[in-house]
Amino acid sequence: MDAVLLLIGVISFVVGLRVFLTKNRVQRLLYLCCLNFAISALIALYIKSPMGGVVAAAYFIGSTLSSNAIAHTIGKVQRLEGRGEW
Amino acid sequence: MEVSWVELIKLLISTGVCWTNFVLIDTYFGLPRKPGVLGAEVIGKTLEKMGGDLNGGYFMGNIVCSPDASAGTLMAAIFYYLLGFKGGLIATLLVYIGNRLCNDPGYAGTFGTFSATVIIHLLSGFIEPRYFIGGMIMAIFTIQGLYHVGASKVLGYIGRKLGMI
Amino acid sequence: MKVGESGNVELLPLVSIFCIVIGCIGVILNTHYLDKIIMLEFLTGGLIGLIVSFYYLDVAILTSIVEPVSTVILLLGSLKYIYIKRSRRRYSSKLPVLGK
Amino acid sequence: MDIVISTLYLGYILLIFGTLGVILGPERRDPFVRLLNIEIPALGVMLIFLAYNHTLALMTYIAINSLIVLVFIRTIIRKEELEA
Repeated sequence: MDAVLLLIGVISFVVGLRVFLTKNRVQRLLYLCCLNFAISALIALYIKSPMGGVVAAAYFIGSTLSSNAIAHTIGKVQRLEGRGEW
Repeated sequence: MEVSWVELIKLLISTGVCWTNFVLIDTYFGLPRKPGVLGAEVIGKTLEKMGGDLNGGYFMGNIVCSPDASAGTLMAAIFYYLLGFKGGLIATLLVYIGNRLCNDPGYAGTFGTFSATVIIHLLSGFIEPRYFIGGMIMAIFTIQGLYHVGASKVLGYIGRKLGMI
Repeated sequence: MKVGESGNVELLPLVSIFCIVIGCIGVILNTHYLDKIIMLEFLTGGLIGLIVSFYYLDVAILTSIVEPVSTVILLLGSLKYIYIKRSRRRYSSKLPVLGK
Repeated sequence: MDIVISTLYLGYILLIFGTLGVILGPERRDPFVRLLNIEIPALGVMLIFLAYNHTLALMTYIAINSLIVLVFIRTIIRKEELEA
């Protein structure tokens, strides 16, 4: 285990704990984005062949798509609850 | 499991290169100016309410909601590590398709991937491509994972300094 | 988790197992719908990492393509459910006033 | 510990704790919360399939499990509309 793997492992553990402990929903989404970057890099470093790159790209595009949908729904729900309080 | 000083210096240099690359390209193509989708606007408003900067919040929301130059730099590093120089061109095509899926024009991601491929190819004499993967993770950690309010202030300051807001 | 020949510890299964355990506790303990869906996303990331560490690459590609479809369906359903529940509660809170 | 053994025990733990969470978890009267909780035992079954090397069963179960959500959500919304 060299410096790169050690760095990515420490970062993913720290970010995973912060996803669990944060209360704000938007900040939780930002930490989740950082964790997706780390897992995609770990997949590419674990499988040292071109197929691993394809898997990493597919995982990254899929997770970005779903976090886009989550952020859009957070906006819709905030608008709905704001209108409800009026 | 010992870590030598040479590896740390290479990691720090690659972190600086990746950070400069994607922040400058994203700022130049106008990410902090306006939110592209509804989710980026929500993230910007929330960070402004917490005491941060509005335009920096738009920048961070655009990174989360669509694959921009940050994702392009990571994909370029991964495909250069696996396939060599022509892997970077394949990564450019993949990022363009991903941008089209997320309802975005996609010039920032494509140009960022191509410039990252060229920079890694120029620097590959004395820094191996696997250090750029770690450097990119470290760069995205300083923006999205460490302290959001301070990061949005720094990004807004850079955007105003370049005159792109 | 696997200890190799030179004493190295593989990192991807360790991170994936950590994600799965934390995500399981988080899905059960949160009560808002969006928090639960964010934690479910976290859990699925751990599942894909564990599938990749078994070298089943085709299953991993299929999972990462199919999983956003499920998330989008859940999000649309939760949005409509929140809207229906809110409108029905407002209507039924007016109803006893009319009844008196 | 080997990765196969740890995956198998993790699947069993997820199956048991997920079922207890569906039965006894917080706010279990809401049908949507219960639908989201029931994803965890399904994922435990996926891990057990993974540990026994059943590739085709794993692939079919993942595809069907993400399509069955559509039917359940349609049912819950229709029930809520009919009761109102």
